[in-house]
Amino acid sequence: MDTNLALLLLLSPFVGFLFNIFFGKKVSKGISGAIGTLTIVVSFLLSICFFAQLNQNGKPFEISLFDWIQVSNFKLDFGILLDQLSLLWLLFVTGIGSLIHLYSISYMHDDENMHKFFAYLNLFVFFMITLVVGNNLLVMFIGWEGVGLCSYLLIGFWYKNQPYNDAAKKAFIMNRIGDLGFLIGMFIIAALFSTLNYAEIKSAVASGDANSALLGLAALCLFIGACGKSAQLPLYTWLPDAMAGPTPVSALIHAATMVTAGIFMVTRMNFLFDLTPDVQNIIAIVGAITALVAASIGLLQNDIKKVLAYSTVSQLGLMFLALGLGAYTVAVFHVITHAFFKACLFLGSGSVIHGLHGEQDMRKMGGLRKAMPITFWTMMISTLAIAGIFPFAGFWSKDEILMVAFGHNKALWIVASIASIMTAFYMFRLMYLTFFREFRGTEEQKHHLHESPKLITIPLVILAVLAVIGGAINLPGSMWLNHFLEPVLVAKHEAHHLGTQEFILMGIALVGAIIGIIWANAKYIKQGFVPKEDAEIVGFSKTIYNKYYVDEFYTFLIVKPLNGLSNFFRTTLEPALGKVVYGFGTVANGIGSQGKKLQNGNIGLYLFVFVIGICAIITYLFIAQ
Amino acid sequence: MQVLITIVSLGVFCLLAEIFNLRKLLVPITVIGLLAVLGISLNLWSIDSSIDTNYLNMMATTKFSSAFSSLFIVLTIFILLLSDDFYKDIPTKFSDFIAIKIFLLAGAVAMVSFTNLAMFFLGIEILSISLYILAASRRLDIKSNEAGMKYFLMGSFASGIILFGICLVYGATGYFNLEEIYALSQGIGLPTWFPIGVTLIVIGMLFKIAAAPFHFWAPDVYEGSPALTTAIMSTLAKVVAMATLYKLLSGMTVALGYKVELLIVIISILSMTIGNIMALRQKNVKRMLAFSGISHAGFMLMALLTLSTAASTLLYYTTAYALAGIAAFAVIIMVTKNKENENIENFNGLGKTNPLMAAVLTASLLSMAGIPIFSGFFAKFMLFSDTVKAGFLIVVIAGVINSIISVGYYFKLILAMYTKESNEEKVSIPFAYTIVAIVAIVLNIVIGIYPSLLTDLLV
Amino acid sequence: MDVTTLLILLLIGAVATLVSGDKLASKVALLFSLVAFGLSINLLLQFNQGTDIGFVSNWIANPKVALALKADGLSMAMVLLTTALTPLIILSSFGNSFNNSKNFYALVLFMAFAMAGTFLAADGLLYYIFWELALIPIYFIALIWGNGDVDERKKAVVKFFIYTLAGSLFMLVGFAYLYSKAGSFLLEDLYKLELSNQEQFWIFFAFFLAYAIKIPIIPFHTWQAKVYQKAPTVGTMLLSGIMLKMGLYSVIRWQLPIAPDAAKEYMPILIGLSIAGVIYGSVVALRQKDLKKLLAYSSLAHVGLIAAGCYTLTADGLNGAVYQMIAHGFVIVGLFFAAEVIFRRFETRKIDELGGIRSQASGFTSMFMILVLASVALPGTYNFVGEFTVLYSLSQVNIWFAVIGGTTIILGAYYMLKMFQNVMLGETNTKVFADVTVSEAIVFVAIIGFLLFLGLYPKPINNLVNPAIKEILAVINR
Amino acid sequence: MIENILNIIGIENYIFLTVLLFCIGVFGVLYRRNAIIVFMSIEIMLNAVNLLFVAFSTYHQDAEGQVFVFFSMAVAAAEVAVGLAILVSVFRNLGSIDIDNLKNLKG
Amino acid sequence: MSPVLITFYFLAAFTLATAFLTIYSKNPIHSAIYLVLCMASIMGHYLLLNAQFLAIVQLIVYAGAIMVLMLFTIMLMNLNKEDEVHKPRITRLGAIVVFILMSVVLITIFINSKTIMGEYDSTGEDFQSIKVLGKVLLNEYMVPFEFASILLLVAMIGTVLLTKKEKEQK
Repeated sequence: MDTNLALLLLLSPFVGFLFNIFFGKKVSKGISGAIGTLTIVVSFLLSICFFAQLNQNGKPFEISLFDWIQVSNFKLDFGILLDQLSLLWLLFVTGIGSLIHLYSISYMHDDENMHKFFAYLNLFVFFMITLVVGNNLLVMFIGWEGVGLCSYLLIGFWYKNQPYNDAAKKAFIMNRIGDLGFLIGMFIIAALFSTLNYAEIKSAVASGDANSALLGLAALCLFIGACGKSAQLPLYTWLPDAMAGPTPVSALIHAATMVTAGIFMVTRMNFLFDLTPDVQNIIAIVGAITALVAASIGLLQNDIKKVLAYSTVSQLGLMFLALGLGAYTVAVFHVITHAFFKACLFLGSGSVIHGLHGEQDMRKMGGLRKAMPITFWTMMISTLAIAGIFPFAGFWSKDEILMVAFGHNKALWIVASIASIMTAFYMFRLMYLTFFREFRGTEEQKHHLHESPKLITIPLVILAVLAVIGGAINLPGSMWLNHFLEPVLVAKHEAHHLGTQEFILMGIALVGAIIGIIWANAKYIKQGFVPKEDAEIVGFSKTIYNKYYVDEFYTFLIVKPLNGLSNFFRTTLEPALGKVVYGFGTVANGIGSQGKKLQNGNIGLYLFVFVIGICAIITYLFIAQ
Repeated sequence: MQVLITIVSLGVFCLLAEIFNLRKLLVPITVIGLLAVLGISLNLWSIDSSIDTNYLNMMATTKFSSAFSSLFIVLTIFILLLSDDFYKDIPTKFSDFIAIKIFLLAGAVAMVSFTNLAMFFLGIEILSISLYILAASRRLDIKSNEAGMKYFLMGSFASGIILFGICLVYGATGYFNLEEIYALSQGIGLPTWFPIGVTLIVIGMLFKIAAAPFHFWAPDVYEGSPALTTAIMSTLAKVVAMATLYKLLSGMTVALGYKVELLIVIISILSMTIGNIMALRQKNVKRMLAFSGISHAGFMLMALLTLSTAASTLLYYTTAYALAGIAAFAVIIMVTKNKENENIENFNGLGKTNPLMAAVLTASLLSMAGIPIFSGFFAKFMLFSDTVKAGFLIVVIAGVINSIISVGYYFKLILAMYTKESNEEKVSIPFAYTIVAIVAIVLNIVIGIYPSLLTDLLV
Repeated sequence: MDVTTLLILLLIGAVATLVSGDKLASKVALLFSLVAFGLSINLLLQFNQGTDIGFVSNWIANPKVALALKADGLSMAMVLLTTALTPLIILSSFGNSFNNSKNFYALVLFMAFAMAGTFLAADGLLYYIFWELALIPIYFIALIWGNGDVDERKKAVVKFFIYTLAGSLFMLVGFAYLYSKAGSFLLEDLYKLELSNQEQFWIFFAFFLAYAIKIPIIPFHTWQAKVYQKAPTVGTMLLSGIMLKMGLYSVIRWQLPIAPDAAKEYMPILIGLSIAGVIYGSVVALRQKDLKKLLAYSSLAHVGLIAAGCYTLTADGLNGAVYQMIAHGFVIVGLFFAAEVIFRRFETRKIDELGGIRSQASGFTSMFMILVLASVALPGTYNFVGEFTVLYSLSQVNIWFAVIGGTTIILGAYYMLKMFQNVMLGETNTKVFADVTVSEAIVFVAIIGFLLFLGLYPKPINNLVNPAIKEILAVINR
Repeated sequence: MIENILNIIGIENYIFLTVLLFCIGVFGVLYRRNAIIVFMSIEIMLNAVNLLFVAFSTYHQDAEGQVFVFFSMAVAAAEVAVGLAILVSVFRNLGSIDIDNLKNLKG
Repeated sequence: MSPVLITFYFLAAFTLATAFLTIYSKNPIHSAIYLVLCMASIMGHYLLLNAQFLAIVQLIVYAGAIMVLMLFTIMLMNLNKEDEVHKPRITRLGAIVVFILMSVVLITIFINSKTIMGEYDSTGEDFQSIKVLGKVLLNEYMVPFEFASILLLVAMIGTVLLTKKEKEQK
């Protein structure tokens, strides 16, 4: 029975996908959306069932569906593993997924290809579930690539716009760079342990006779994979571009779920990373730097979704920081809270964009507070959460990260703290520019300003509520999450005792956040500053505004040379190689042409050669020794 | 011997037929006659290597001679079938042409069944003189004259060389009889005259098969001669000369020395290369096939490297080559019948105007290029295989490279047929051409599919 | 019933098509190819039951050549690939009309015959004959029914023919040499040969020339792009879908087992060359302007990887190579068909001139998309299974081979998606693009269905191929 | 009993004579462009060989050599007949028997 | 030096000289006459070797038939002029070089080849009288003898074929 339920859990979104792709066009948009949403809700409900079951008996549920890939030293089956970690993920993926589907019914209602949108979205959830529930790395990889595909499809959903398509392509390719790392990591693990099954790897690692250098390499490769998916340095540039997709997509894929796959993977493989401290250090450093860099870029962005995107990158950086420090539960905790408030923020921004008929530039917003109160308040709550204001969810999770960082390395803590302050600043900058002061858009837009429909606001409210109370799952006192995840983690993460130091750190974090807010308040409310037009930005701001020219740098360093090389190969080397082959023919033909001159029709010459030939042969045979 | 007599009487009959005005029936009758001869030849199969004492040690019917004679007869039948239409516009000389061709066959048969060098010499002279005549036979055509003249001058020069060679062999051994010579050649103490003589004979034969550097006549003569004569030269004459060369060498020497083998290697490679490379730039199809023939001569020379065992391979190669050549020439004659020259442009669009003939020509060219399932492939392969076994890898590699080059010009013709647009109307083809072309190519393919038909004959 | 039935059927099919007349030709050919497919399935069932469906009979006494047809798992897999793709390829051409279509379809069936023969032959010379025979039909198909400027086409096709022939003739010399050693062409006798290192080197090299040109491995690939571009799509499909696999199959069946020591000795060079092909093909494909040429270079990259897998001499490498051959066979046929579908409607293959098709033909877009994704080895498609196994085998040899070879998944994604974007996406095209017709859809659906099914459940092929590879490996490591 | 004449002259002398004569014939073929002189040169070559045949016949005290000369003469006669026929038709068409003018076929 | 030897040397010198003059003379008629003399001297050699039959045949066939035919042709073509243009000097030089080369090569190998010096057998049997020759020719060599007739027949047909005018069919 459980098997069937598990299959239903997995396949329900897929059914939705099939329905929408084949029949979506024939049924009304409402039905299409409803089916898309319902199938996710089914999965969500089933996830709850399994969750409850697990809570009851504490036994992970694992089944093998069928044999899949088989190589010389091991055989992989297509198996499902429902343990604490995967169920946690399932819950918030399907939960938030359901909300966002719901939201999308209204949000995408005007789009002619809405059924496709739902199809892709369902497909995404399907792959995300696959990623999460697989019992081995390869099944995870299916989901991993699958969500990448859906991300590609959804970013480029408005396919008539080529820049959007470029963004989609970029996302896919950068993900693929990471995927190669993932693959290589898998290869090394497979070579070392002859298996890719989590449980088997875990026991093999535990036996501890593996080559540690290779193990480190494997961990590093896996981390590269995570970098790609979770948009860490240096592979993060696709995520801001991915905002080209419809806003629900940004919320679901590029904020709440898919980008956390890297964290899921690292957590899944925690037993591996625990053995490779060097890699952990790298993860921590990369995470910290990513957090800082992304946050700093976020300071000056004017596109409302871009700000959120950089904020996402930055938050993911913090999560990786935690992972690198071995605090897996903390990272997971932040993933969950982040999912709540970031989804809410994105959906809110979607609501704003919806209200402004597609306007995304914050310079052309302002004063929406009155026109869109629900949106405003839910976003405000989420902003407070992300800024780390007590007692919202983000406060607890982020604070945990800072505490862990402090415990390990002060420098990391400082970096993380600065990133947090910046976060508070730019989030409030966003809020101020969008909702406060007077409207800066066109008259016509102003005329049409309105609160979004119920289907949009309900998910917002739910998420906002979660953003408030989400921290409860791992309050410093109860540490429910810590206990819940204990079975899947090898190294026990010590729960913080709430001592003086902890309270001081909390205080510092809170103060930092407030400083950020005050700074933003001073600049955008008090001074009434509105960001300048693109052309007027100069100096270092310009560098930041242009994202440190990282994209340009990549273009210069990789894309350009690659294209140059391609052109060189195509226009020079290929013909040259071809000519070499033709060369044989040309030479033969050339000799032939010369030979034609020798064959000049003169009998005298022919006889001459004849006689010479005779002399030569006779000389050779009878005179020469 | 019966074969020879029957052939000769058939030739005389042709001459008489003219008197009785049997021109119309001439070809059918001679063809039937030749089929009968073929029957006799095959009937003699059982008689093996026993010298026919009735005929005074002059001729011997061996498997070798019977097999090759039969091949020559078949080729002649094809040629005769083509003659009917080819000489339509000169009916008064028709029977002469037929007679000459039959005598030519007689010479050819003598060349592969001789046991006395006198028969060999007379045979080769009959063959050559017939060919001189046929080459020059289009008396108002200056090209034909020139071809005849060139062929005659160089041919008789080569005859002189052969004669000198025979003389030296005689001087060394005191015999013209092959058996005796062979017996003597095994002992020691023969004067150096003997190898010199053999060398000179071989050189003369190399001229006949148009091996480099004695090949210069071939392209000019092939081009200038009437197409049917070219067909004879490139198929029958070449095959005859090659078989004879093989017979001579294997009949007069026990084993070739290292130096001789090296020489054969050089000549073989030289012939292949010159033939193929020169063929690349030719516009005239006959000329192209002449060069192709030179290269094939080079290939066939490989057989001399495995002298003792190569008879069946050589039979196979010559058959494959000759059948393909006949099929090709049947089409070439048909296509260029009313044209001024035989340039490749004349073949443009043949694939559309006459797909069947185009297919036949394609098949025969593919066979010559050595593409499987056509017998040309097995022919080359067996040669390669034998030669590799004998340790002459270098020739084989040269042969392979040359096969590759050869595809270049064979395909020029195929391309012309299938990719160029024809600029003329569809013409009706005389039945004989179609029959000859198809039968020849079918035979070619049949022996390609069942090589054992031939390869087991001379084991 | 044994495998000769299949070959004879295909041959009869070719003849029947030839005599059926231009109007019926395509249908007759399709019928025969379908029957052949059914027959091969039947053969597969028999084979799985353990029936011996091979065939051995003497053919030529001197040189000793036998009509030996062997059907092990590897051969069966390749034959199935051939017989499965042939009907699809024939069906795919229903949207085109050819002059002299009876000749055209007869040649297609004849080629299928020759290729199936190549995969089945267990006698060196027989194998070689089939190998060469396969070349002739494609030569004429490309030459006569090809597209583009006649002179350029001629040049390309002749170059292709001469080039491949050149390579294979060296193989023939190799066989001649082997024959002189073994006294037989039978596979098992050749496997038994104990060759010295030097002999192995030369044999290996001679075979390598043939296969490297056919596969093609750089720098022997120069014929490929032009021919793919100029040949009619059916020809391109036959070439890329099946004929290239002849080369790869031959590496596994003939080259490696006969000269294993040479293969071991030069393994890094061989793998390096193959992988260089992966990178090179991908990089060249990046900036291609012609759709078919781009696919040609993508094919170059993919077969490079397969070849690398073969040369690892590991079970995974060989198995993966076979999986990938099958997967690539299907996907490349599908992709070329997509290019043809576009060409039928827009009369162009220039990527610059295309675009905006998606909004007009969603069905076609989806199918094309799936094929593109399969081509970049998205998990869930069979290509992933193949690529994963091959890359895994490479990682066993040297992790850097896997890393460099693995860039194919990045570069592949890059050029394929770029192509897809430029061809399909963007503002709606001004020209009308009708969605796929039924026959076109059948082809796509069959291919996609096959790839997805095996992608999730590759076991049938595994079970078929693995034992055969195991045997071959045993010979290699003798 | 008649003494073998070769005991006086020596077979090698005949050989040298023949070789020289043969070479003169070859020389003539190469040297002259008048076709009829070329024919004559070829006749000289054949005659040289005939002489050697006879010498060898004496050397071996064997009649066959002389019989062969007989055939050789027949061949020579036939060749000359055909050759002259060809020559005549060339002359009719070309108005010259200069072999260097026969250059239509080349390349 | 025996008279026989002197005769031989004289004849040899005469043969070579006339042969050379045949080639060297500018006038074809002169050439022909020198050639006749050359043939005659070879007949002398035959006589010296006691090959009487051949000597007669030589005279009849060569001097009588072949040379007359040639002379006839020369007359027919009105070639009795010294109008032949010389070949280019390089060709002539080449011819001379080849001549020398070939002579040297051939003579060298024949000097090298160990000829049987000294006593030559003399069986004393009659081996070259007309009677014996006739027997050999018509017994052992009967087949080639007949075959030679085919050769002559072919030559005959051929000559007719080459020179006879075709009736215009058109």
